[in-house]
Amino acid sequence: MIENFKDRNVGVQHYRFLKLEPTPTTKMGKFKRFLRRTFKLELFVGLKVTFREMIKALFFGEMHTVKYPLEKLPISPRFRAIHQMLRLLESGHYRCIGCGLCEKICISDCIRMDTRYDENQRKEVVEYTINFGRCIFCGYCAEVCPELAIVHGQRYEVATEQRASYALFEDMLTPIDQLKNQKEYPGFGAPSPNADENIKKTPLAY
Amino acid sequence: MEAIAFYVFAVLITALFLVTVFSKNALYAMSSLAAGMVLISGIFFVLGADFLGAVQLVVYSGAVMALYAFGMMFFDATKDVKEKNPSAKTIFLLSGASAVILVVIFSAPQIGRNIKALVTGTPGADNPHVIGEVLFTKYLIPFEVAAVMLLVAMIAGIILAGKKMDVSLSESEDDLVDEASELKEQK
Amino acid sequence: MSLTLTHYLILSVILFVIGMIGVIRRKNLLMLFFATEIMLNAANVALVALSSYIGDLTGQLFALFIMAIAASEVAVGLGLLILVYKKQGTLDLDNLTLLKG
Amino acid sequence: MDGYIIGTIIKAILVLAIISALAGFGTYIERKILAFMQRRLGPTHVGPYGLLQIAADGIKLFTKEDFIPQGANRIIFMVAPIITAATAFIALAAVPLFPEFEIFGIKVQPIVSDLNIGLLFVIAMMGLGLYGPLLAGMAQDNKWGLIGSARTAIQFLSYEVVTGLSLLAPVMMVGSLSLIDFNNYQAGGIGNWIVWSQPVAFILFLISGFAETNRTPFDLLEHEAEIISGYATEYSGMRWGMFFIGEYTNMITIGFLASLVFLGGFNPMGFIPGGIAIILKVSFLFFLMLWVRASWPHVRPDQLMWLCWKVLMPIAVINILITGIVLMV
Amino acid sequence: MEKLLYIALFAPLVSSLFAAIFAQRKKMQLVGIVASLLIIISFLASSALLSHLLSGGAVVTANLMDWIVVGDMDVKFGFMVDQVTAVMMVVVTLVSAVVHVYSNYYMEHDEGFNRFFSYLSAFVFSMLVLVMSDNFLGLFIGWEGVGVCSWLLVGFWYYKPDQPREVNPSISPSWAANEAFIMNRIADLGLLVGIFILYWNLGTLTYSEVFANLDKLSGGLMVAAAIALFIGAMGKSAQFPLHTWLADAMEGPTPVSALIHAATMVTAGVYLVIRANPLYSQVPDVGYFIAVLGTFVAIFAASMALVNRDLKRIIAYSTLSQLGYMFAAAGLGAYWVALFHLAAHAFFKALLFLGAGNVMHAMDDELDIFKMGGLKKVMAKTYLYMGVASLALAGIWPFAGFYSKDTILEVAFNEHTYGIWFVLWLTAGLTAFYSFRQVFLVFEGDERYKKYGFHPHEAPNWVFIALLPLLVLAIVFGWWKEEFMEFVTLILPPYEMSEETHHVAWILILLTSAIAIGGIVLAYIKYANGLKRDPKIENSFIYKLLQNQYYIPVFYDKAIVKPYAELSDIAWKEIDLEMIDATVDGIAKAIEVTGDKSREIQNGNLSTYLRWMVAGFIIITILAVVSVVIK
Repeated sequence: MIENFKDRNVGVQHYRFLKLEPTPTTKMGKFKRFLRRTFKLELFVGLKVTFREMIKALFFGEMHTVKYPLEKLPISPRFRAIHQMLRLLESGHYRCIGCGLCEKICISDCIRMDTRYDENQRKEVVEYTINFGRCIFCGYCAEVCPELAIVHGQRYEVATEQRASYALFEDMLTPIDQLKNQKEYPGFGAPSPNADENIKKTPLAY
Repeated sequence: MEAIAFYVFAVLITALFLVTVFSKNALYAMSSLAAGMVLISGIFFVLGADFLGAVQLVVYSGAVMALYAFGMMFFDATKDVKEKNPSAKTIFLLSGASAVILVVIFSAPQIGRNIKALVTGTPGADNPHVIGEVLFTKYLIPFEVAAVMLLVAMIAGIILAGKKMDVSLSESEDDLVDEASELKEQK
Repeated sequence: MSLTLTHYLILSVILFVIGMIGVIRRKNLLMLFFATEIMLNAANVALVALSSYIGDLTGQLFALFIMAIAASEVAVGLGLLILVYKKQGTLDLDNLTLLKG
Repeated sequence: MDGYIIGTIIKAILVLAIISALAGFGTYIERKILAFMQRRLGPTHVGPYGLLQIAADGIKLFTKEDFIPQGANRIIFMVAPIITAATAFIALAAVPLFPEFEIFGIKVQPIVSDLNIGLLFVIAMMGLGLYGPLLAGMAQDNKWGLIGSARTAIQFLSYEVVTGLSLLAPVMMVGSLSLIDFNNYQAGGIGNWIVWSQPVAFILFLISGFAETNRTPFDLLEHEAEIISGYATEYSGMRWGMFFIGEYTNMITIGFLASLVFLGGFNPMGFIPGGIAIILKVSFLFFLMLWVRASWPHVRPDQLMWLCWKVLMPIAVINILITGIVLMV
Repeated sequence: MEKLLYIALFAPLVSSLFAAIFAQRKKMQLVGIVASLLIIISFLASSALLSHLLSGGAVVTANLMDWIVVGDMDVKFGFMVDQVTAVMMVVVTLVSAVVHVYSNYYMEHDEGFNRFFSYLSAFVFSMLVLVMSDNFLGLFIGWEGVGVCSWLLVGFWYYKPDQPREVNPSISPSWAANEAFIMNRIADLGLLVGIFILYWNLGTLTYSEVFANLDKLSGGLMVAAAIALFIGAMGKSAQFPLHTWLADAMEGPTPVSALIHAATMVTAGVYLVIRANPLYSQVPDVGYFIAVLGTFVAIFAASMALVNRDLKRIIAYSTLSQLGYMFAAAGLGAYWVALFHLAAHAFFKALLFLGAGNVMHAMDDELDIFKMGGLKKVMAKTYLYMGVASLALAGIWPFAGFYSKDTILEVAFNEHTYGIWFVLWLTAGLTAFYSFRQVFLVFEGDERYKKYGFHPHEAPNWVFIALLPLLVLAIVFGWWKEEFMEFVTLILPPYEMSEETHHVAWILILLTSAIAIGGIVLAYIKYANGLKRDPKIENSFIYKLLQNQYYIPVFYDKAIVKPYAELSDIAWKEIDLEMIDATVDGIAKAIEVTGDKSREIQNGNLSTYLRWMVAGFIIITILAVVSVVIK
């Protein structure tokens, strides 16, 4: 069942045209429509559909429900949730250069960073917090980042018990031991892997 | 048993109607009046007029008072009704006098002794049956007339409270009339 | 302790007088209507009581017709009330003095 | 005499308890069936199959803060939900729920009070139920509430006419207003059901029953998308719960009425004994209400009035005329 | 049979209502066609009833409904078709049918086309009610109904202005209509009194019961009833001295004159006398009086017709004269003869009038026969029709009038009332003279109309086809005298000539024919070759007297109308203004003062009113209590 959902956003459904008759304007046309609707018993068609769905649900187990905390749906690779700070693959050092662009561009003013010069006269991030109580996940920070240091990750369960919850730099940074699993992002606005397929399958009239 | 019911109902009805008459709040007045009507149907049940009790419930409480309530939505129901009350002396003089006279009339020995039943209906049949029997034989024409009257009242109500009720065509303010006719044309 | 016709008639008188007090006392048209309904109901009580104690159905039928009259009265009266309110902005009798000569 | 009073009190308490429990259970059923019809699961977490969801809801309702808006008319605001619940249960008093049975050697008629004007009484009480929403809406000093109660007044008053007229035709056939007489009239198999001789009246009654119980497609009184929650906007806690119970009780009453008047009542159906038969019928009608809610969209208020006055009422009148003519002939 | 009766009765009503729907609309040919068809249906139904009776069927009776049930009084809307009624019905419906069809032609340019048919059909309905009713009250309703319709139809052109009497003797249509109506009202009072006398003493109004119980009446009462009923008949049949309205009624459209004032309504009086024959048979003195009066009217009217120049008035006077014949016959007890003359007269007189209508149409509504002449060249067919009708009127063999009129003369002779016979005989000569004076002045001689710039034209052919039934009947109706007598004497008392009369009958016939032919010849000599006016004759006293209708209208004006107007004037100025108005004004003033004082109560505040209302309620209840206590 879960498999059904895997493709649900990637456009493999089969589109179907509905033949819609023009709305009648004459009295006679309206009368004809009335007759058709009455004697074709369109109301009962509606009942039939729901009943069929119930039968399917009850006896064939074709439920749509996903028991969420117990099972989770796979998400698109382009899903953008909680921010991640990436590391350089070679050195393992964080990519952030402390330029402050993300702080500047953030429209909901939720990013806050503090930098200083370290002993090598390089900029070092001292403090970097994102207030997820305010973040609207607009993605501007990831877009503006010149180093692809801050990106949106896949973690979407953000519920907390506190109204304002800050994420610290360290929380978002890829753990050093997970470095080899770190995914590279093609950057903001890149097409999805199966974009071609999508475009072809969509009818022009859609 | 019946006496208990009667006294309970009587006291409640009197109290509720007093609230209606003396309350400053229209909503209280309306609700207590409606409740009183329901209880009056109780009196009818006690008197054995089952059908009339039910009709009282349906017509008076269910329809008439509901209509009042509906009408009240056009006015501001939650605001207190401000009234300049006339002197209490007149009120109590007039009402007291009429009460005394009415009591005298009703408790006078002439009444209730000399009246004979004229229309009795089939003995043994239950109340709705008997009422139907009499209503559709002896009182058929009043019944029909009442029906016509209701129809007329319905039409009158529709016309009075109809859509154009805010535009008075009789008060020949020309621009208003023009507006109304324009509205009509647009439709 | 047993109930007699007089009990009901006295109740009817009490209700009628309550309604009458309302009619005299209230200045708000809606309240006047309410008071009138009370008076009608009082009459109904008397009619039904008489009918029940004498065994004559006429009283009940008259009560029935009174209800019909009340229903039509509401239909027309309420329409008029709304009209008055729309035109005058008030339902107070003291302000409705267009006919005052 | 005393026995009669005690018996009546016992019956009343039983009906009150069972039906209010059923009303709660009804919410569970509704949620479940609606879920199934949308291929969802519905409540599952509390108890086996989510059965204890009712208890959870009840606890929630009881413990919720009961607040009264500042501008509200306190007394009427507090009384209104009670009216809804009370009238709903009083209406049930004249409805015979099951066939007679014997327990502890006493013959029990499962009807609280067998009035000879039973049907009229039930209709009257359901009509009185209108006061709940009406007063609630007017008392709460909230414009959505006011609109909701205005809609209540229109809808109930209008559809009461259709209800009455549609029931008039069967009443003319049976010649009695007592629901037990209705039941006895239809004794002797499915062929004797009034629904076969009065299909139009049955459909009209169903439609107006939907309207009077405020069910989709006529759920305009508390339609969230338009007027928040209508007359119940400012209500919370158990007061809101009473509205709910009243509403579900009304659904059950309509179910019983329809089964008694049109669908053969509690006469045994072949091998099925009468008590079970009527439960089946009422369950089916209840299910029908949910089914319809799952399937159909609701109508606009003007369409509602149009349907009532220009479609249903003429049909009802014509139906009565035809019935009268047939009966005369 | 009952169905036929209802069809015959109500088809005209339907027709009238149908036409009335469109009364305010402009002319619709459909209305005329439908109305005519419905009247023809009524005629067919009447004919069927007649044939039913002719083949020996029983008298048809029908009871539509209970009408007045008060105490002992029980009057039903009952109808009865016996032999007399059947004859009347056929005559009425036949003439009506012809007139309806003819009106399609005559009224074709009139604005009130639809209205006219409505009135006309209403008249037919009323007339049928009159003849078909089986009691006096129904007869009275029909009687009044035809009166109203006559009023409506005479005043059909009510918008025409009043003129002085010298210019137009009738002054104006509305004046004529009112005159006819008021005169009839005066006479109707007599009829009502007669009906009251009968009911008061016999307790019933149904013909059969009244006539069966006549012997319960004392002699004086019987005479009173007979005279009272005859006064009603005098009014409706325009007998002296209530005759002036008939000539003035000629202001109405010509079809109306043909239908109402020649063929049907005016004969209602004769019908009443015939219908009440058991009563009149019991009081021979009254009968003799009727006969004398009828005879007098016959020669009186004929003399006025001699000199009149108005086409329609001549025919109207002739109608009066012939009504006199009928009354003479009826008064002498020869009821079937009266009925026979009534039917025959209806046919040829209607024909004469409709022919006159053609002439009027041709001459642009010009009525003065001195301005016509030589019309036979353009209106040959009309000449033929009117000629035949005039021959019948003059009583020339073998036309219908010959049989009926001669029989009346024979009756007069048979009764040994030689005076009556002589006057009637003389009248026959006058009749022949004036009718042919009219015909010759219109159709023969020099073409005087050219001087006045008229362009006469003949009516369309279908009109003549429509008139054909009347033409044929005017010729052949008299041949059925014997059959007619056998038929109607089933109901009416038979009248047999004595042996003596039989012997001299041929002499009488010869005498009558001689004077009639003499009259025609005289008319031919004087008028056939053109109009020669002799001022000496015209200025003679008798000529003037006749031309001014014996100065009777003037006399009425001077002796009755003027004094009455003066009396009214006095009553208005002296009594009404001075006494009654003063009293009323005084009361009003008192009320005004009271109102002025008590208007404080009415301060415009509803609340105050309500309090007053309660106070009034208390007073009334106190009064109720007090009244009970006192009792």
